[in-house]
Amino acid sequence: MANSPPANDQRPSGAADSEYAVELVGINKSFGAVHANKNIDLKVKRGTVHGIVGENGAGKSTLMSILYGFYTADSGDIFVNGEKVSITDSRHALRLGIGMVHQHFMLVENFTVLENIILGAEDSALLTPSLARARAELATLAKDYSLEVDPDAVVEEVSVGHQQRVEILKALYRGAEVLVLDEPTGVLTPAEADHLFRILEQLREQGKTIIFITHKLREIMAITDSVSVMRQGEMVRTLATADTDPAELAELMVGRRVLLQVKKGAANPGETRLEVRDLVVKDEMGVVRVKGVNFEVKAGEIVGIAGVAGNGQSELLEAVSGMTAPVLGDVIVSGKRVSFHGDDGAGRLRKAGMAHVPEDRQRMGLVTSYEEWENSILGYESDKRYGAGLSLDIPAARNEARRRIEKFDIRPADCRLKTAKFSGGNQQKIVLAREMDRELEVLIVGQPTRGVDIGAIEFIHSQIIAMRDAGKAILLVSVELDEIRSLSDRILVMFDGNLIAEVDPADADERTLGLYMAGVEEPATESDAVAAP
Amino acid sequence: EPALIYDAAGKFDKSFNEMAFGGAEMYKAETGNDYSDLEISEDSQREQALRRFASRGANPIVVPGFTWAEPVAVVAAEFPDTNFAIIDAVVDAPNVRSVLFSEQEGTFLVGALAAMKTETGTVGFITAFDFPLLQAFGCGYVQGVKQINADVNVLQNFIGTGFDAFSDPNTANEIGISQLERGADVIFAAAGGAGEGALRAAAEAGKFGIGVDSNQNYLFPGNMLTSMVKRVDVAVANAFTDQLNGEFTAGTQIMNLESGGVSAAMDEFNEALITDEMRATLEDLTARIISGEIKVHDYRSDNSCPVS
Amino acid sequence: MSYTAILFLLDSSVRLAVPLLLAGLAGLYSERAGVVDIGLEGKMLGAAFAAAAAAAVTGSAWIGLLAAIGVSTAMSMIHALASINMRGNQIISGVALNFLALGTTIVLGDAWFKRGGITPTLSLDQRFGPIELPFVAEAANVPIIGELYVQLISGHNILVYVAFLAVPVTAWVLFKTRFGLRLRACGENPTALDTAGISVYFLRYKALVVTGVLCGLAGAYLSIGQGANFTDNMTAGRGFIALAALIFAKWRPWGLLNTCLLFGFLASLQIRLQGLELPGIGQVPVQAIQALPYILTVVLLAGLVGRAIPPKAIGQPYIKER
Amino acid sequence: MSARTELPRWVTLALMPALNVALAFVIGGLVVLAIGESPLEAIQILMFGAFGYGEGWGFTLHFATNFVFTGLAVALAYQAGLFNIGVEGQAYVAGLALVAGLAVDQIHWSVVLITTTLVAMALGAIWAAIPGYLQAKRGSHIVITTIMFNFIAAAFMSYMLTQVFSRPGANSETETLDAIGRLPLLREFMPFFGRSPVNITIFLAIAALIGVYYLIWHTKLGFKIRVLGQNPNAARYAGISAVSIIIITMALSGALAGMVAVNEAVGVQKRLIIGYVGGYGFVGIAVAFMGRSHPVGVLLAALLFGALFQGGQELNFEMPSVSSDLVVIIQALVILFTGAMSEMFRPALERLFIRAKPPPEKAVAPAPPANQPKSSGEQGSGQ
Ligand SMILES: Nc1ncnc2c1ncn2[C@@H]1O[C@H](COP(=O)(O)OP(=O)(O)OP(=O)(O)O)[C@@H](O)[C@H]1O
Ligand SMILES: Nc1ncnc2c1ncn2[C@@H]1O[C@H](COP(=O)(O)OP(=O)(O)OP(=O)(O)O)[C@@H](O)[C@H]1O
Ligand SMILES: [Mg+2]
Ligand SMILES: [Mg+2]
Repeated sequence: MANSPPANDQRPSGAADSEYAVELVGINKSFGAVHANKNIDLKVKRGTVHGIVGENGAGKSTLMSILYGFYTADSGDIFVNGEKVSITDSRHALRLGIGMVHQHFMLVENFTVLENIILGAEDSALLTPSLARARAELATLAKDYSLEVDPDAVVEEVSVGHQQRVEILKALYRGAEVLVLDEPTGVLTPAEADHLFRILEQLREQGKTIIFITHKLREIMAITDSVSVMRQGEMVRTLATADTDPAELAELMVGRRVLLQVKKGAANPGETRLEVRDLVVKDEMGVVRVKGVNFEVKAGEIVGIAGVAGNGQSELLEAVSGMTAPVLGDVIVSGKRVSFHGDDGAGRLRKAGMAHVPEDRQRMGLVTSYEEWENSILGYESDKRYGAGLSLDIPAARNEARRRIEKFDIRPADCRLKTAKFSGGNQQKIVLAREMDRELEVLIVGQPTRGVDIGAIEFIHSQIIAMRDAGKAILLVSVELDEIRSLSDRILVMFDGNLIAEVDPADADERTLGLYMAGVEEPATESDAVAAP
Repeated sequence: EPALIYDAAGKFDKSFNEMAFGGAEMYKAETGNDYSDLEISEDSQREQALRRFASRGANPIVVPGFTWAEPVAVVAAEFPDTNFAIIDAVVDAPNVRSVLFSEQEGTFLVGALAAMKTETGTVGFITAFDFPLLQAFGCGYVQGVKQINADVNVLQNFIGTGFDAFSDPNTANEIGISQLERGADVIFAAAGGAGEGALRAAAEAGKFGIGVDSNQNYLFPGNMLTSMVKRVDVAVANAFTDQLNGEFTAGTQIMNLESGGVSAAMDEFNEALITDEMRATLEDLTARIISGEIKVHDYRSDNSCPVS
Repeated sequence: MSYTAILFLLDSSVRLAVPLLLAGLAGLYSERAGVVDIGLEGKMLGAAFAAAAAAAVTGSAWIGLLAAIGVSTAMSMIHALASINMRGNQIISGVALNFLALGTTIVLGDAWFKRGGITPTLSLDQRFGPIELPFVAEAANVPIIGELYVQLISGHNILVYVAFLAVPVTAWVLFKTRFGLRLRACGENPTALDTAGISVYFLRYKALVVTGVLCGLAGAYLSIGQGANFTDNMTAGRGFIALAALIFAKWRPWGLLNTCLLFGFLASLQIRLQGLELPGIGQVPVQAIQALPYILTVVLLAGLVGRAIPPKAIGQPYIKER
Repeated sequence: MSARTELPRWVTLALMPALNVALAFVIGGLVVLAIGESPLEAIQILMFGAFGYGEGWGFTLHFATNFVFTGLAVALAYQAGLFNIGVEGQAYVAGLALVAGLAVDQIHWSVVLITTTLVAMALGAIWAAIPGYLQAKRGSHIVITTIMFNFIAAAFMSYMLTQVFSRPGANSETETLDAIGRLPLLREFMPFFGRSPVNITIFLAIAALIGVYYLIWHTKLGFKIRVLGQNPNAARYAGISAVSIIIITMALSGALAGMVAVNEAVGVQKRLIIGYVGGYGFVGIAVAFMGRSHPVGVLLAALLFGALFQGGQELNFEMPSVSSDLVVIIQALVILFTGAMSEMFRPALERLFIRAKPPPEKAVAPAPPANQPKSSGEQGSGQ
């Protein structure tokens, strides 16, 4: 805690021209036994970009939700433009000019972009005039801030970056002067993130105030003017960005020195463990998303698949891991062709020695209403070591869960706790522990560090490399170029359902990769991609 | 004090439970004596209910409905000094009176009336669901129709597939309309409370309906040809008064045309609709049935009907 | 089958479809807002009783209709209280309402009319009688179209026209108005609605009021439109069939119209097929014909209609952390 | 400021339901008062009728046995995320087991018991597995299909009872089981139960409760069923076949529903009659959800409904002005208050418990936050 909260009456009241757009004083918030915000103070200057960093569960989102009126603080004061306000609900916050782009998007997925934009901000009881005005306004905003969206696209059918632009537009459409962005880049590709930063620059130039939450220190350094660090519900320090560096921020966040660079030796590839032949995959809507893909992964190497989200990586992962049956093609694990008959292909692949860390842990990798130990056997529940015959050997499962909690430093160390109560980073560790801590040949990892704080990232990366060094074949899919480049031994670039290039990480600078990912440059070497049948 | 326990369909089913209630009320009005009654809600409560009344000294205990047969047999054996009466089933015990109705004879008569009344040559029959007792109504009706004119076509429809069909007047109404559209101009609705829906359809189309169980002629005066009356009330009242007068007898009682147990209702509401000729034919048929010259087939005897 | 017979068949389909349609639309508002409604049956039953009782006492069908709407809406508000404010289980709440209506209608009916819950039969002027549309006399002479107009289009009671009108109105409300936009958002992602500054609770209440009103119309149709009195349990499962129709129609108003007409058609076809003799087989058991609409529904569902994806937030109480 | 506390376990599991039942009786009492009878007397009769003497207990347990079967059937399916609204029809079709019982009628009651149990479970399983199959393979919504199967069952059984198995001269019912073949009633060895119909099927109900509990929480199949119910995506990820789990779960659910036939048709009615299920399947929905789809909850809810059915009948008998329909109203109120409005008293109780137990946390911050002590009931109230 930097300074003691000033008494309210000391504040110059009615100072509408205060240099601070937003001031939070002495904010406290508890969820049951969790004290998510402890006496937080935060001042944000108008017309600046203010960053907030902190570990998973530090209380960043909670603080912002209080500012946005989504939660009510247990105690503390909020000043907007120097005036004390009590924000009772989001409608109120919007009226005060505060807009927020949530960590989990608040979009109605089967609505069009336009419908999402006007939801709650309709002009009249009939939609047609509102839609027309929104369409016009959107065109203007698009021009002013280069925020292009297709107003008639259905949200669930557009890319995440696109969805995020919709969220920003939603806030601007409502006249937001202060824009809170909660981990906006967690799901973006570098190109999309750059685009976002340009937008934020423009917004700042127009005099808007931006509060920007992220786990990526590079981004903090790149666009913020000042930065606050939170840890375990407390505000640790607020600094001018120019006066600090990533190492210092990381240390403030985690409370110890953090390795920001992945350390790994040369790969030592052995025999082929995973072979994918002519794979063609359709999505739920029947659209061909993977158009005949060939590749292989050898023991002791990490093959990274890079690509802009939505180019078929997710579908590729789902097919290779057995979750969806491909239309055509084979997946061969350790020389054995896998059958995709039935809807339990993932189970057969597990038996064949494949482990899979899914892209979306909450939606697929975990049953969040389960206790930790139950998730620790998910997918392996039929294993003999959790009981012979039909019954489940609960003590055995719990013991193993406890052992993994220790080995992977999962916190809190309680295998009987509901998984939903773990922070995002620890949830990811639960999945990793389950998938990695066993006999396996092939490991498939999707977005291993999405939304995870730097302390946990360090740990996860070192685990993946340790697996490789233990001779496992690893397939890594990530939209984080840094991650792909630092972990992979070979990089495959995916574009529009095809693998269009294979790149050596040594000579894969961000620009080259970016061009490949945009499908711009034809691969220099001959790729083994085949056209769709 | 006598007691009456209704069947699962409940006291006010616009059908025989309600008739039984009417009989008890008749007894009350005539003798000034009170009675107890009870509705059961679960099948497994039957024995309990009978035993309750019996151990409280109720006598006789009357139960309308064949579903009582088994419980009555059990409880009657336990209480040899209590008299029981069951309607629509036979229980062979020294303290049980079994009352059976020859519904087919009554419906034969209303069928004959329908055949005499029809101008289109098509008449209708609507009942709740495929069920022997209800089929017996229908079978007697068809026999009566064919007795008058073998060329008259009889449309037969069922409302539903279980007892809940008795409380679906809307579907009955729709069925009634469909029969009218298919040319029927007289409709016999033997479906308890639901039947009224069909009778209304006939009345609103200016055609004729035939009621059931109690005399329903008053419902749509001028459009109710007659009603097939089944005197459950008389059976109940008889059991009560017989006991009062010390004349209660066990064994099987048949309530038929001869004993006045079933009949085609004639009253001021349908007076104008029945010509003298029809009346004469009806009297003739009644006499021939009573004499045994006409044998009306009972569907229940072999679960089938010789005509359709 | 003659043209007239076909018209009769369709006419009957329409009458049988109407209570399903009104109840289905009622369910649509509730479920689109994210609140499961298996209490349609009970609300309809309560409304049917209220309509018949009030019309019997006052002699006015309109007062009957108001009473029906009042009772059904009150029941809907109990559902709202349980499933919105108290975060209760929406299914139990619906089951409870069904039982409540079953018992209450009979107890009150018996107390008031002494006929075990059955209400007095209403004369034609005490209920909603058939309405003759303009030009019926002229149209009667026009072949085909005229006959269609006279037989099929004209001559229904007002609630039939209201029901059919309610379909485009619902479609319009759902897709063209602010209320509809919020309603749909509420059933898909109530948190999004909440962050947009709209009260999810209040909106769900509004939706359930509409549900109550429409169920009131459905009940009134049964007892003072198509029917002429109240009989215990007279809804006979129509609320459940309406629910099935709603799901079959994937929660869409026009789809619901088609589904209800299909159900109505199958029901009236069934009536006309009873006693059918097939060459070689003889008379088809009547139960087979009676089961036909349900079997066909199952077959159609399995064969033609794809997966029904319900509103995402359906059945879950919205819990706003504070 | 209203931070949510976690109430002690005994409060959520015992006090709150008790308060809700009490409230239901208060409102029900008002209804009784409205018809001019004494609510206290009514409650007394109801309680005495249900629990006051052996025969009352016997009836209560007999009804509860049916509700255990139907409640478990709904609950088990719900664990897999399936809403089986068709228990009524499944139990109805399973009634045909009586016909199989008639075939072995002359051997020994134990043969009848085993035969009818197996056949009833098989028939119920088939009647439920078809909707399960259609949902799993064709995407037909289980709610519609099971509703339709209730209607189809009614028609099918009407045909079977009227045209196929009907005893000649009788009204759509089968032959009656012979005395040798009848299942023993508990009263035959425990005279305590008076003349009540509770029979040895109750032991099967107890076995079913334990079996379902074990299945769901202690077997691999149960684990998979729950994963599917909680998160179908996770099931697909885990390689759990939704198709087979849905079909198996529905079949098991239907088999439980079918057990009503053994208790009610074979055990008590001893013959099969039209519409013999009489709504037990629909009450089972309330039982399952009030019991939060947990066998212990199902047991308690089944006992509650058993008591209401029996006590209600007693009330109807002792207080003629309280009709059986009024008893239905009281049941509805109990369902409403203990089921749908079960959380009604939570906010008040939370306030009460916050005041009763001030936070023992050290006061560090100047403004002490509403920080709650971690109470014993960490798991909350189950799912
Ligand atoms: N609605 C809630 N109910 C209970 N606990 C909550 C709730 N929301 C947040 N918490 C808890 O409050 C703490 C702070 O959570 P918050 O979401 O603010 O963290 P964060 O800093 O945004 O983390 P991340 O980087 O993972 O997004 C965590 O321990 C979290 O588990
Ligand atoms: N649930 C709600 N929470 C907060 N404000 C609301 C809510 N519903 C409506 N409002 C606001 O209240 C005002 C009037 O609301 P009203 O209920 O009359 O209309 P509406 O529901 O928004 O739309 P419609 O007229 O189409 O029903 C509008 O400004 C509207 O934005
Ligand atoms: Mg966060
Ligand atoms: Mg409005």
